[in-house]
Amino acid sequence: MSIGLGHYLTLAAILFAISIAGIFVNRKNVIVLLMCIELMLLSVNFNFVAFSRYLDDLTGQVFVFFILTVAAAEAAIGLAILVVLFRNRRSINVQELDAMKG
Amino acid sequence: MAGYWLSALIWLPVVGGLALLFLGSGDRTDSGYARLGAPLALAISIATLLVCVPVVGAFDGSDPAMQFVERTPWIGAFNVWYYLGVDGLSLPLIVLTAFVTPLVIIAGWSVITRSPAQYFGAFLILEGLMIGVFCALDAMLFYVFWEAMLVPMFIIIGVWGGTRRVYATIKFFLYTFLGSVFMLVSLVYLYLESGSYSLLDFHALPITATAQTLIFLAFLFAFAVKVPMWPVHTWLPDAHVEAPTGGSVILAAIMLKMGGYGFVRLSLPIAPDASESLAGFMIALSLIAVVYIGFVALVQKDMKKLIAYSSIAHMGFVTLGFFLLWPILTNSGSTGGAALGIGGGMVQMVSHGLVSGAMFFCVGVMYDRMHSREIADYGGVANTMPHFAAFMVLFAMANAGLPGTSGFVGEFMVILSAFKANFWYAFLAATTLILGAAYTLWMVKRVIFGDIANDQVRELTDLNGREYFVLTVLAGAVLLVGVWPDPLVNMMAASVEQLVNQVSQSKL
Amino acid sequence: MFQAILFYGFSAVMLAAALGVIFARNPVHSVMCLVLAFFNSAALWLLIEAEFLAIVLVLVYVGAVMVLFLFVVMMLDINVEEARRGIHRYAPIGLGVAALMVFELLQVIWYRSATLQARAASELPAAPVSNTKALAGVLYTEHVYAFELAAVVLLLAIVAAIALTMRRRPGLKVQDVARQVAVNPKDRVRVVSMEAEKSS
Amino acid sequence: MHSIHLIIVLAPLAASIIAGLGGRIIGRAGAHWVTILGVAVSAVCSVLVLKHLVLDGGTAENYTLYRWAMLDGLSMEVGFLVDRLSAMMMVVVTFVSLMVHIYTIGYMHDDDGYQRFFSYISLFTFAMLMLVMSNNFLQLFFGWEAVGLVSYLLIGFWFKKPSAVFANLKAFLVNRVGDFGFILGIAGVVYYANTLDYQAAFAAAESLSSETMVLFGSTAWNSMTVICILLFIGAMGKSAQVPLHVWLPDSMEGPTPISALIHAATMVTAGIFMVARMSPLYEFSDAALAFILTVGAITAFFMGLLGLVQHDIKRVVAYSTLSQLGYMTVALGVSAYAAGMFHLMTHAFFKALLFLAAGSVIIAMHHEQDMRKMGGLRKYMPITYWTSLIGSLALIGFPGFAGFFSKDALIEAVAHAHHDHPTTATWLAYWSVLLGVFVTALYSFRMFFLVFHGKERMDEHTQSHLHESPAVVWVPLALLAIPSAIVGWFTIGPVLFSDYFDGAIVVRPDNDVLAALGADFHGPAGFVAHALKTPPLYLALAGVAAAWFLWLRRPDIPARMAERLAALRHVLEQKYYADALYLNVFAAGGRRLGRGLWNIGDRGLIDGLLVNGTARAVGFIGNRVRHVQSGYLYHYAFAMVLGLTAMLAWVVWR
Amino acid sequence: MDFVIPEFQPAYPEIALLASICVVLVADLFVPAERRIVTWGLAVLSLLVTAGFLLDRGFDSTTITFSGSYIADPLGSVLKLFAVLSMALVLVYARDYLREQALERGEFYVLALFALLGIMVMVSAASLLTMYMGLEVLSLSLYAMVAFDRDSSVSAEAAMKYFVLGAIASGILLYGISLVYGTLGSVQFAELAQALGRSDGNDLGFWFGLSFLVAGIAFKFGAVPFHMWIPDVYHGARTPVTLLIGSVPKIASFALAIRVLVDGLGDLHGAWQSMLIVLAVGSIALGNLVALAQTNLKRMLAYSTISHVGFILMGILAGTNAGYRAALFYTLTYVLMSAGAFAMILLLSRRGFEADNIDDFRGLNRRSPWFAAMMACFMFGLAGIPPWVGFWGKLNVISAVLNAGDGSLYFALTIIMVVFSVIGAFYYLRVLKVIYFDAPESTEKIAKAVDFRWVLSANALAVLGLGCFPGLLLKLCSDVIT
Repeated sequence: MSIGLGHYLTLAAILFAISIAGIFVNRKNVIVLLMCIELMLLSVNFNFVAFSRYLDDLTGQVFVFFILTVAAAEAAIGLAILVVLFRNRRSINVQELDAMKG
Repeated sequence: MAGYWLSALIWLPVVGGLALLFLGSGDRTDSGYARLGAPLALAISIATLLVCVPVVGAFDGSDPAMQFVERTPWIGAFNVWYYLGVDGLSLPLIVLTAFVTPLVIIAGWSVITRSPAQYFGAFLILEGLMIGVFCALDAMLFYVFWEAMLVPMFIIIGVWGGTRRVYATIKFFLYTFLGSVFMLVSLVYLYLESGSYSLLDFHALPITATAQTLIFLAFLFAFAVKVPMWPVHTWLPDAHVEAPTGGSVILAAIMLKMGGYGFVRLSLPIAPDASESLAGFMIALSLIAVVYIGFVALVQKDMKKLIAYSSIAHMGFVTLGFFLLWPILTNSGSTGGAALGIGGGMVQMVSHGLVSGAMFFCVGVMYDRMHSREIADYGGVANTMPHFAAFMVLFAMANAGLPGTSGFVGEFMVILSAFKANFWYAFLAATTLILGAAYTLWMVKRVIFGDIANDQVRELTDLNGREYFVLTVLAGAVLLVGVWPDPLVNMMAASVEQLVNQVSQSKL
Repeated sequence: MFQAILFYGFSAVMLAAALGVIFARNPVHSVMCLVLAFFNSAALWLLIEAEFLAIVLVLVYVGAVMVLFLFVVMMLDINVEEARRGIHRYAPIGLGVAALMVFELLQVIWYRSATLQARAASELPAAPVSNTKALAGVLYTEHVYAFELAAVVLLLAIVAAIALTMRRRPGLKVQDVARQVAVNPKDRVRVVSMEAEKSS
Repeated sequence: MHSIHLIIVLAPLAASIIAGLGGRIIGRAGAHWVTILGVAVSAVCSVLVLKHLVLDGGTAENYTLYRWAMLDGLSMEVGFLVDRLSAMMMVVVTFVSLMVHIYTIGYMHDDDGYQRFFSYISLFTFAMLMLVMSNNFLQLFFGWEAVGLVSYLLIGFWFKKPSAVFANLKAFLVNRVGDFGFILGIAGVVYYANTLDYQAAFAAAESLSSETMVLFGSTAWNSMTVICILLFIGAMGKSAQVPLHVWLPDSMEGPTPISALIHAATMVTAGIFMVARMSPLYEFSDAALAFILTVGAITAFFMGLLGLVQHDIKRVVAYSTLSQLGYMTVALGVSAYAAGMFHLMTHAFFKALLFLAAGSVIIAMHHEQDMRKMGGLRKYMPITYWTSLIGSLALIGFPGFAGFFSKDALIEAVAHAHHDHPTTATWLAYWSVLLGVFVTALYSFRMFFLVFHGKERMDEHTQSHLHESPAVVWVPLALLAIPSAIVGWFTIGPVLFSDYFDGAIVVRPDNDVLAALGADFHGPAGFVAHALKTPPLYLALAGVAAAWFLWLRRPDIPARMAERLAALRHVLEQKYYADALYLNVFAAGGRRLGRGLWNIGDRGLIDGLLVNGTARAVGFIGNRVRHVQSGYLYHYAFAMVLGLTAMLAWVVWR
Repeated sequence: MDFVIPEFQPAYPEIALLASICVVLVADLFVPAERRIVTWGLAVLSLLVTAGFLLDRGFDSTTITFSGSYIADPLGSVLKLFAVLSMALVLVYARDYLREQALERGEFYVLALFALLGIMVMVSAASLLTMYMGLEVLSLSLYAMVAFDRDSSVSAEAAMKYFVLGAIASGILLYGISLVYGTLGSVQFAELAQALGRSDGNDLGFWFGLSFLVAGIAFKFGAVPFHMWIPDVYHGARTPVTLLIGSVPKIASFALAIRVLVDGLGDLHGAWQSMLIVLAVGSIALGNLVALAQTNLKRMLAYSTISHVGFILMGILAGTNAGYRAALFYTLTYVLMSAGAFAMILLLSRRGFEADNIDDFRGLNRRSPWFAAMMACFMFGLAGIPPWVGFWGKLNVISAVLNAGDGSLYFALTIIMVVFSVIGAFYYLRVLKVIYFDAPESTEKIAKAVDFRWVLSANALAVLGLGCFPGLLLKLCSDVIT
């Protein structure tokens, strides 16, 4: 039994699903949401790397490279927003983020 | 006759009205320029009326074709043209519009104290847009005018209206808007089929039976709301009741006519086969309007509401007349008498424009003094306002369709035509003789006659010069059309007869 | 075979770590789990011969981003018990949707897409000798535009993060060396001549 | 002649406009002068026209004045048909109108609405002339409705009186019910003949009589019958035939001059005139004639009975008018159109006279109209007394007086018709008109005796002011008394038994009862002599005698009879419950229906459920849906993921 | 390596903009707080420069450069020009407000320019990679701008929501890109189209990738059910930011949809059309229905955005040139109207007072008939009443959808569109009701800078003028969509 593209894709799919589940299972802590997003990007990266290798085309890996860059920037901004939020509310509880609704 | 006469008729009031808006939203009592609203508006509207004169003079009533045609490309991407023209079906309504607007302005002269410049500006814009509807030969142009007109009316009712004005004006707007969007879909469909938005091209376009039915129903919804036909009439009483006098007058006198005009300009010639198959349905609705609404009008306690309901009943005659063609064909095998129905409907529209406008104006005269529209608050007005009472009785009689007044002409023609279609159509239509008299005169009895009912009535003062003028002019028109409708009928006869020919040809 | 064992081993750990991220009670544990997941995925990438990215993942991600996370978690000092209560109530829905999604994805990956199946059936092509060199070859040529954009993104992130978080507190006392240096003694000391006290 | 016709019509109109619009400027005297002048001009011209036609052998004129409208091949015009029929009507109308104008000067002397009143009655004259001179259905209808309008205005002349404004509304509406049928009849004519012109329509009558139309189910109706009955419904409204009679008694709320002019002499006879005018059509429908006959018979007899229980002097005359209109209708029903027209003419004179006399009494009594408070007025008002006597004698058909000739001829015609073609309708008509003679005499002289003879039952104050009315009042009485007395002598022959109406009235030979009577006619004197051999004269005398006995000699008997026959009296006092029926069933029912339709249909179903219901539903949905936006991040994410999953699911299981 | 130096000239606008951003960024450091107008001026100048380069390039040629990752075509030029123009509007509108609310920091302008850069990159993207990078540049600047008021708790909340959902959406988008890349072997639109043409279009792999992509695009647009961020973000962000988010990025969304769905995956039209139908119908229905229930103007406009997005999607899903043209026209005019509507809120706002409740517009007509009329222009425009330009947008879309095919499906879609337009008209009317029918609560005169007033007036008159003479813009739209 050899490991092929399908296995990597499956792995990425499961990871993607876990990250998605994490987003709405978690109702208390915004920071975990950010981590779930990182997980999601990781799963995407898995896809790209696997495809890139099996297509024998470097674009996928380049893409991953940029995704990593963007993810870093995103994390920075996300955390900055988180800090602003915390400063204003003294809380990062997701359930308390309901000043606006309807 | 070449030239830009129709453009002048449309744009003179529109541009003038827009200019009036620049006088600001000040009150009549303020020192600002807003006071100038009324005189300027009157000047513009009279100028518009004057423009009508050469148009009517040069109009050739024996020629059913479009006259004074103007055609310039407007939106190339859609093949939309700025395409205007009049024939016998539209010219009377244009003249009516130009005729009524100055009266409305005079009527509001000193009554409108809040933001008069805007009020009169809105009326002028409305006038231009309404004339535009009657002139437009391009479907998109037609639709633009049709819809744009809602805006000033919305504002007029909403700003200068009565206590429930917001409900009424939004109901008015949405009701009519809902009606017309379906028409829009139909127009687009026709464009896609014919590659042009010209109404005349639409007339010539062959369409399948199913498509015709759908188109007809879409048009029906738009026009039925505007006319209004039972059962989509309920916006009208509310709108009338809440609108300021001028608004009610314009609404009744002209805006309702657009629905009727829509039927003859669009529904019938574009979808004749659908009209044929649905004629029975249309006639049924019209007769319901005449009878059902007649009874409803009988029990109204609010004068404006009563007149509004009577408008619906009268407009029932219009739609009845328009759809008699097919039962007549079935009954007698020829179209003889159909033109009488359509022509009668057209005349009825003009007449109703004058009569209901005058009735609303009468109510306005009383409302300005008493600030009540309730019949119960009046009684014995004839004692303190004898001249007014005379006018009121005259218009009430016209409303009841008395021969010699304009109210009779159309009803008579339609009843004659209806008899050719079916005895019972005529029978039900003729009940308006009784019902119309009953509700109108009963109101007159309770309002005008009797002894002075209360101190407020005792304090009433008779007509002032301005009111006198307006009522006299209207009375003159009502009597003129009643005694000698020939010029009016002559103006439209050729077009009506051509319409009958056109519509009796199947498009399948 | 060995590859398979490694694959399954790393995968299992990675997925477990991923679940840990979601379900851990303490955010610090979550971050740690995430780091673990990243390490394992780096290993998996190595397995598929994408060395450069594997290294970058560890260096950049674990080294920088995760530390940032950890820093924020520590800084905000969240009440752990409070923060994680009630999570299990929603787990079934979340996992249900996740399972549905996985099922749908697997349908495609394994059964329903001819293209993917063809790809999966093919052998893993031989990797270039130096993955890093190959990447470098395209990164600065073919993808120079994206590369510049990446720079823009980073600049933007800096600007944004500073704009959001840097603030001068009104009460804060800051040394201004230049002004300290430029102080003129005359401005600071005022010599007041006073009448000497007279003794009576 | 055309300009004379135009003058006849326009003179009263112009006068009316001047008096109406310029009333304040020309003042009270100005108003009555201008209108009287207008009507006088009109009357003189009418006489000239009549003379031209009858004596100078002029021919009937039929021409179009102007085109009203033209559409779809149907020319709608305004024009005049002046033949002997219309000329006779013109003379009657303008003459009575002139009398009433003069009379009004006195009667309305103290009224605020003096100018208005003159304007109205002149306008009425105009409208009535338009009606009778019309040569087409359109103009006929115009006149028809216009006289209705003026009648409405005049009944409600004293608009402060609630009863007056009630009565005028009632009159207008009941007339409208008639007009409803009338306009349908006109539409029927247009349908079959495609013309509005009399001559063209009459020309088509023959072919039309074979057409049928289906109204209910599958029964085919003769079109002519339908049209004729429809037209006659119009006449029933205008001429107050049962069951559309209810407005006429109430119309007495108006000032007395107009009761004389409109509600006795002219307008109410328009229906009779119309049927006579349409005789070329009616002759083709026996069913319609039978219908007319029945209606007329019922009206003639039963309305007369009501006159017996009235106490209001004007109402007695009004019921008498109803009854006499029934007589005329009966004449029409037996195709004795000329007899109907003849009675119309004589009736116009003597009934106008009676009304004006009643008005004179009313003036004297200070607007007290209850006969129970009168009595013995003979000595105070000799002229009124004698003219009233003439009028009453004419009414009951005392030999020699105008009414005698017309009524007797009429009864003879009915008898003849019954004899020739006996049917239930003719039987009913015959006995109605015969017994009606007795009833007529009874109520007429009941009134006469109660007013002018017997005890003086008025109060002191009134009594002390009793005196004869001024000249403007009694002169018209006298002038009307003359034709009431004598006009029959020299008109019966030409009008009934010669070819006076040739061409204007058409009678099929086998219907022509008058022709049969004419065979036995040997001058007016012979007619009087013949009357001595027939029952009507004795019935009339019996009626007078009974009236004398019951109300002068033994006034206690009527009172006792009233107690004995309480049920009958009640029915009569309630006017056969017709008013109650109309008020409670039609008027109230209509309102109830209207309220029901409005509340349930308009406000409930359409507005409540459909319009506002839709709006409310949309608003409700909007408010519900907005709560999906819970504010919670995980819900938002969940929605996105659900959307994504759904799309994927669609792709997989497509 | 057979690498050739790419042609930079087509990308001059972007390059110029980036250079100016750097200038502004640095210059801002030396501008004292009270002279922040200098930064503003520089930002506007940058826009002018960018616009200059755009105009210089013209609208009639297509070039692909940077190894297939950048495309300069007429459509792109038009979109970019409009983006620059509307960004200029945003800057003009925002300035006074920021100053009044003590929010005027140079970063605002820098971030706005960054957002514009992102939009321009997206518009010119010829590959999914470029598209993604542009998207992130745009999104990241927007996240930061939403949180720009650091002392506002709602802003922070909105930013957090926006950020998390946006990140999820880009994750989803990326997953889709990866699947497309994996199945079709490229990320460049041209190559994708070629690869699709060669292969069997029914492969579930493409379809899956497509689903993820559509989800990502839908999020960017704010189509149901990916719309949840819109109301909260519009509501929570400070009004200038809402103004920005509510207007210019729609151009980017449109570009995203056209480039990806049409240029790249046009052959999968059948697949994405079905998805878009659901999204579009859902958006139109939900947007209009929920907007009815709003009392906050920003929130109401947010829901109205959702419904307008439905219309744009309707145009796209027609799958014909007429449809794309309609969507383009709709987008451009929507941006214009939406910017104006938000600017009206700014107009009425004062220090410490945010006029974002519908009731804050009470009696505006009495205070300033001119600006009441301007607001009426925007409202009628958005409601789609002729002769305002919104009508032509709707007409275009309806026409395109009706012409897209013969099926009763398209007919049903048109009916849905028109019926919900009517429902939608209600809430616009409600605003007008407040403006015209109600009495004013304050009679305070409207004090805003002259340029603000002139630009706002011009904006409103453009809405009216374009409605009266839509021919030119329509022609432009049909010229650039081929």
